[in-house]
Amino acid sequence: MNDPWLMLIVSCSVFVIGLLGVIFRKNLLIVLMSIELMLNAVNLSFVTFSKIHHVLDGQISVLFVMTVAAAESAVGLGLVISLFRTLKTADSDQIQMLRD
Amino acid sequence: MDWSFLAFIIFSTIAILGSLMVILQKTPVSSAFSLVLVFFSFSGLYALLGAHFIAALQILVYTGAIMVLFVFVIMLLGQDEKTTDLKDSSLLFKGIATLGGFGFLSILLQAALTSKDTTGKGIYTEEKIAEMGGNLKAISEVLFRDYIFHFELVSFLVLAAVVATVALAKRKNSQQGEIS
Amino acid sequence: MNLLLILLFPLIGFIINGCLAISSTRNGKKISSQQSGVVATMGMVLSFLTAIYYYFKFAGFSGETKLIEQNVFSWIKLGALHVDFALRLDPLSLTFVLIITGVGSLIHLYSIGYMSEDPTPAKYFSYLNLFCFMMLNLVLGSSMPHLFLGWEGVGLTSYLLIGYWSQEPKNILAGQKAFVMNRIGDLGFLIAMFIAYKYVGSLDLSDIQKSTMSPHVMTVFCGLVFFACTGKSAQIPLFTWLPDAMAGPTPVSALIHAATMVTSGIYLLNRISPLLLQTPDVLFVISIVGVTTAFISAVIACAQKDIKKILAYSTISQLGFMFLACGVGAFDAGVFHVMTHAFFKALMFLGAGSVIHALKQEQNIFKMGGLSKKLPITTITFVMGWAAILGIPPFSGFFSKDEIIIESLYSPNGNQILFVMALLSALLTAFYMTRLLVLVFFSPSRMDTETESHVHESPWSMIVPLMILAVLSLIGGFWHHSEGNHENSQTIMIASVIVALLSAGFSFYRYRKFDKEELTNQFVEQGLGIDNFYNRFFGRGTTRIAQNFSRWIEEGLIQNGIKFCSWAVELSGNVLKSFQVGSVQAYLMMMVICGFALMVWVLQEVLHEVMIYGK
Amino acid sequence: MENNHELTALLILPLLGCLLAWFVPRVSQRLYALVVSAVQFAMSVYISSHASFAKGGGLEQTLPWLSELGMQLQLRLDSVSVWFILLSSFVSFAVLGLKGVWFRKQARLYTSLAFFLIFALNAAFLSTNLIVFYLSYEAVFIPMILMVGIWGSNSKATSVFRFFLMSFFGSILMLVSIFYLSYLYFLKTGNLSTNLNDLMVLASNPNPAMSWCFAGFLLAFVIKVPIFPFHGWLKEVYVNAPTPATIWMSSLLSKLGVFGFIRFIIPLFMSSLIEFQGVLLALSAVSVIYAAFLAIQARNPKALLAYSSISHLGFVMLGVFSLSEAGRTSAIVLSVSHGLTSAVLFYLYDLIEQRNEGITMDQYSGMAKQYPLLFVCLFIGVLASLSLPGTFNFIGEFLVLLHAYPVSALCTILSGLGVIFGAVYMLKFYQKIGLGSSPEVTTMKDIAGFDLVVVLLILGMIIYFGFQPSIFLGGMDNV
Repeated sequence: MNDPWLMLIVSCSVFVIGLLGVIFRKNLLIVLMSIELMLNAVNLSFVTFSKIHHVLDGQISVLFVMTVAAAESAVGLGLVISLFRTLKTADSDQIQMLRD
Repeated sequence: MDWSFLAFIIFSTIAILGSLMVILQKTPVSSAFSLVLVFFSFSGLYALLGAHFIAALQILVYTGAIMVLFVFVIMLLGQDEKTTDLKDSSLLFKGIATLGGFGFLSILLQAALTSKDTTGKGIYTEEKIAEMGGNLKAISEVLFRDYIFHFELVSFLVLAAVVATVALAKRKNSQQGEIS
Repeated sequence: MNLLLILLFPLIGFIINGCLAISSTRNGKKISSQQSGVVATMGMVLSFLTAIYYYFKFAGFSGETKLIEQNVFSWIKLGALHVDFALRLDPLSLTFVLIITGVGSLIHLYSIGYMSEDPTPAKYFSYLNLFCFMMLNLVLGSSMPHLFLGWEGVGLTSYLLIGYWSQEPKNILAGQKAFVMNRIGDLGFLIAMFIAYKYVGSLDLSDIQKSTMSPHVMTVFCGLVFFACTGKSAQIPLFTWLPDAMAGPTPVSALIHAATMVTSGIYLLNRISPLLLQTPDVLFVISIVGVTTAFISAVIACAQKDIKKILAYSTISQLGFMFLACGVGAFDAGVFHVMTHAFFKALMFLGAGSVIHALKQEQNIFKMGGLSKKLPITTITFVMGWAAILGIPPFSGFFSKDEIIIESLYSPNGNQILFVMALLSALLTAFYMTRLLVLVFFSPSRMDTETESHVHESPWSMIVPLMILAVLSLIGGFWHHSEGNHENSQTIMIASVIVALLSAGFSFYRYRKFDKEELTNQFVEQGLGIDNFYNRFFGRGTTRIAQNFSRWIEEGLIQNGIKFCSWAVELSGNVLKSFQVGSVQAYLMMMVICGFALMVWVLQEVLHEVMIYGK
Repeated sequence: MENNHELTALLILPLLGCLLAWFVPRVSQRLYALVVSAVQFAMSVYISSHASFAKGGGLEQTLPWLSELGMQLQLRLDSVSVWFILLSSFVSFAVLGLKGVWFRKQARLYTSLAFFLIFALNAAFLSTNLIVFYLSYEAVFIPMILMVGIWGSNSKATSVFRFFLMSFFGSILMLVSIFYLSYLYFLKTGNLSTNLNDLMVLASNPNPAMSWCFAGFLLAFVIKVPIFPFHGWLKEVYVNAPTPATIWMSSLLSKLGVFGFIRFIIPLFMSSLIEFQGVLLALSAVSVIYAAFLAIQARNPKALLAYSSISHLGFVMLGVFSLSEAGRTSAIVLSVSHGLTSAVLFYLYDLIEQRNEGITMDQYSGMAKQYPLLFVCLFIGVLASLSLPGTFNFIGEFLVLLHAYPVSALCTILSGLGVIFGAVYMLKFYQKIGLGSSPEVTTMKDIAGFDLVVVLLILGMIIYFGFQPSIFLGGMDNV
């Protein structure tokens, strides 16, 4: 793999796709998945830059991001479950308890 | 054509198509399986970049832990019917969002590709890593020497997440118990 | 001897009486009119004696200019402007000082008797003293602001004294009217001062007299000063306050609204006479205004029923004569008439006061009659005043009035129209004054019996001033030696006396047996509708403008504008709130778009720099 | 530059007074307030009388404060600010001393707010740093709004909201202008500064952007003064505010606007001022006439006084906008005299209101009989307000008009009409409550004691300075 810059194209594309997923989808589970996509895209760019610049800090960051992502999805899914229990839905538009 | 380039083409195509499928699939279950596909291909890409440890971790953490969690939640909530939420929002909204997304993408790419600063300033060249005994050894060297404090901090974060999840789940249970 | 003493005595009287007035109302102890009146009269008499001293001092000056100046303190000093609080005594101001202090003393004395039943005589006398102080400032001030101090001060005291019986809303309104109309004139005075400062650079009267302004500026300046004089001296167009001012106690009318304050316009015109003589346009206007006022108010006076109103219109008419004199350039004649008029008009007012006092505040001449037997001294003195105003020789009015009539024809600025109008006014004067005299003193009594039984001659303190003034109106004419060197002047004198006597005879014949109320023309009695017109046009006009301002601009525009502003703030809040729809997707969308825009902005700059200056 | 620490003392004393008020027992609050404000006044007089103001001299002091941002605590006591400082300390002393307008409820809060107000006013009048001026200018709002909010009458909420909205709108634009001036200074010299002395370099060769800064300052001050058509907030606030707050507002807060014009706008934006002089003069003249008309038709005597305040401030602004040294001095004279007069009038009117609780204002009549001394004082105040010669106000109004006349005859004559209308509405005010048929006797007493002394002191000053105004006209050196 000689040109790590191509990786950045992939990374950006996946990031934007994830972003669009968050915008389009209302199902909270899919929104969470899209967030995972975005996190992964960022991870990929971390690793790429780490390779480009000959430093390992990028890869370390990926480790931390993974940890955070795991924690985030655990808490997020927990929230989804508890929301689903109260509202019987996973649609983010239905969650308006704090509005006004 | 280099075999690695071929692999890159394959993995990246799978990654992009898979992520598109994640956001376009109607049922959460199929989204989840597309996501697995994306994770695998990402793992491949990490391997191509020489980050073998990350590649392994990707499989372990994402595919092994997070995805299982997702699928488990989907099963728990019974979210296997087709959702129509993609059609809920108006075409205009989607159009603007897509355009915005592409604009965002173009800016990101411009930012990423314009400054082609390829002069690696760090010391961890491929040779150096090989000399140190491979990617894993090099990472652990850096992680446990320079980032040990951060590492410890993250462990607290994980602990907090565990506590939070337990609290979320438990409170709901008790409330439900009270109500029923 | 200090010039300041003339001012100081009335001021001290004012302070003593003011303190007495306040302390008496606070602890309820009543001050009699003798106590406070003596203090006030003493102040005036001392001031008069000081003035007499200066009279003889001036008489001792021969050849040199008769002028005494005294700087009291530096008043306003800012940049180029330097106004001193300085007194300036010359023959003109001395004449006025003598009139003010002399007639003033007599009227103070008279007031002791007249106000004997008043509950707050100390207040009354303090106002009266304050008036004299201000009036003396007016005539002694050496600069325009100092003159203005007196000018406004007499307006104020006039306001206070007209509304002295403040229980009656009518009286207060009369006072207010006087003050406001005076202020309209004062605006002219103020602007005249601004012009003087702009073009002369000084507000000192002697500097202004000597100044050489361009003819145009001088015309404007003199016109404005004249406008100020019309306010104070009750000339057209600002004369309607004076009849209403009769609401005040009668001695006040005698002092302020006949002898002194209303003549301050003449004083001022005399002060700037060197300038006036260079502005024929203004002189022409003055003479026209003067003679028109004299004529119109004489007409109105013929239809009045209130004794004081008749005298008030007569005063306006006589003031018109004085303005006519000034307008034709005979300033000395004007001042001379001021003096004789002060004597006989004060006398008549005080006589009227004596009648009113005797009749328990009855002022309608058709409810009087036959008083000559009951009030002999008043009658005799009043007749002398009557003779003076008619211009019967050798009474004082003969000399002064006929001089004016002659000058109106023969002076360089005079002409036939002025002369004829003046003569007509004199004729009318003879008519209405005789009417007044006959109806009050000689015709059959029309009083109810109850009032009639109480009629008695006034106390000595009121009689003595009457007698002194009667003597003065008899001999006052000899103090001034008119040259009378016009060829036909004697013919005119004789003609005017004959005209006056004929008119008086007609009047006497008409009213001698009158026993009912005369049906006068309402329109004429109401002052030819001028007062009504002012009320409707200016009085109500102002109120209406004020109300419309309040309704349309203040409430409609400004308050609603503020309401609109606060509404707009609220609205913008609501509009922004509508963006907060609660949809996570929408927020994200906005975030993406804004992030996009931000990144475009940031990266463009950075990338541009990198591209140009970088590699 | 020498440092005169007495200027800091002028700020520290009221601040201490504000803090220590909370430790003084409630019963002795009034005594405390009186003593501290008297000390404050005495100190201002002492400091002013020991300084020489000839040729733009005065006391200056610079304390470092955030100097890296170009901010310093620069204080200056010169021939302009000294009158405002003296006025502020004197009026505050009078207000705190007057028993008739003392609040028994929450006295501690009142005292401490009052001293905070004095502190902020003094800081605003002394500061030559624009940011410090802005801060103190805004800080004045806090006690003012609290006072109106806590002790004000019925519809205080709306009026306070409007007052705040309009003033804040103006002053926030001023803040932006201050920042922009600082930026312009940065472009010119490479340093940041908000000191007036430094920023003066911008005035010499003005930049088009200066006009916008001018607009920001102008708006802030015309709202504060206020002149037509920015006076909309004033009436409601004056009417609904408690009397001490009204006195402070009419005699000092409005002067803050006048002061701002003289201290900041004239030196910084002379060229823009000359460009817009005609408009500004016309606005001043219109506000004289317009407010006089409003006063004529006003039913509520307090509203009448409020409108008369606007009218007189129109005269003041006429003097300021004549843009001559003499006109400015006249404007200061008129400001001081108006400050004293309006304080007396509002105070005396409040006393009358207190004596007539339960009677509506329409029924006020003939009270001069019952309270002779009070009405003598009121009448002198009324005379001063209609600027009768012999009162201090006459000096101010006369000089203002005299110096405005060469600049614009038309505006001067228009404002001169205000003199006539002034007579109409002030007499109407006095006659309505003082003269006419008297109502039944009430038990309240005439004005007496310390209040009488204070009122007579102010009236005495009004008359004394009416004949001896030289101290104001030529600076302290003429004494």
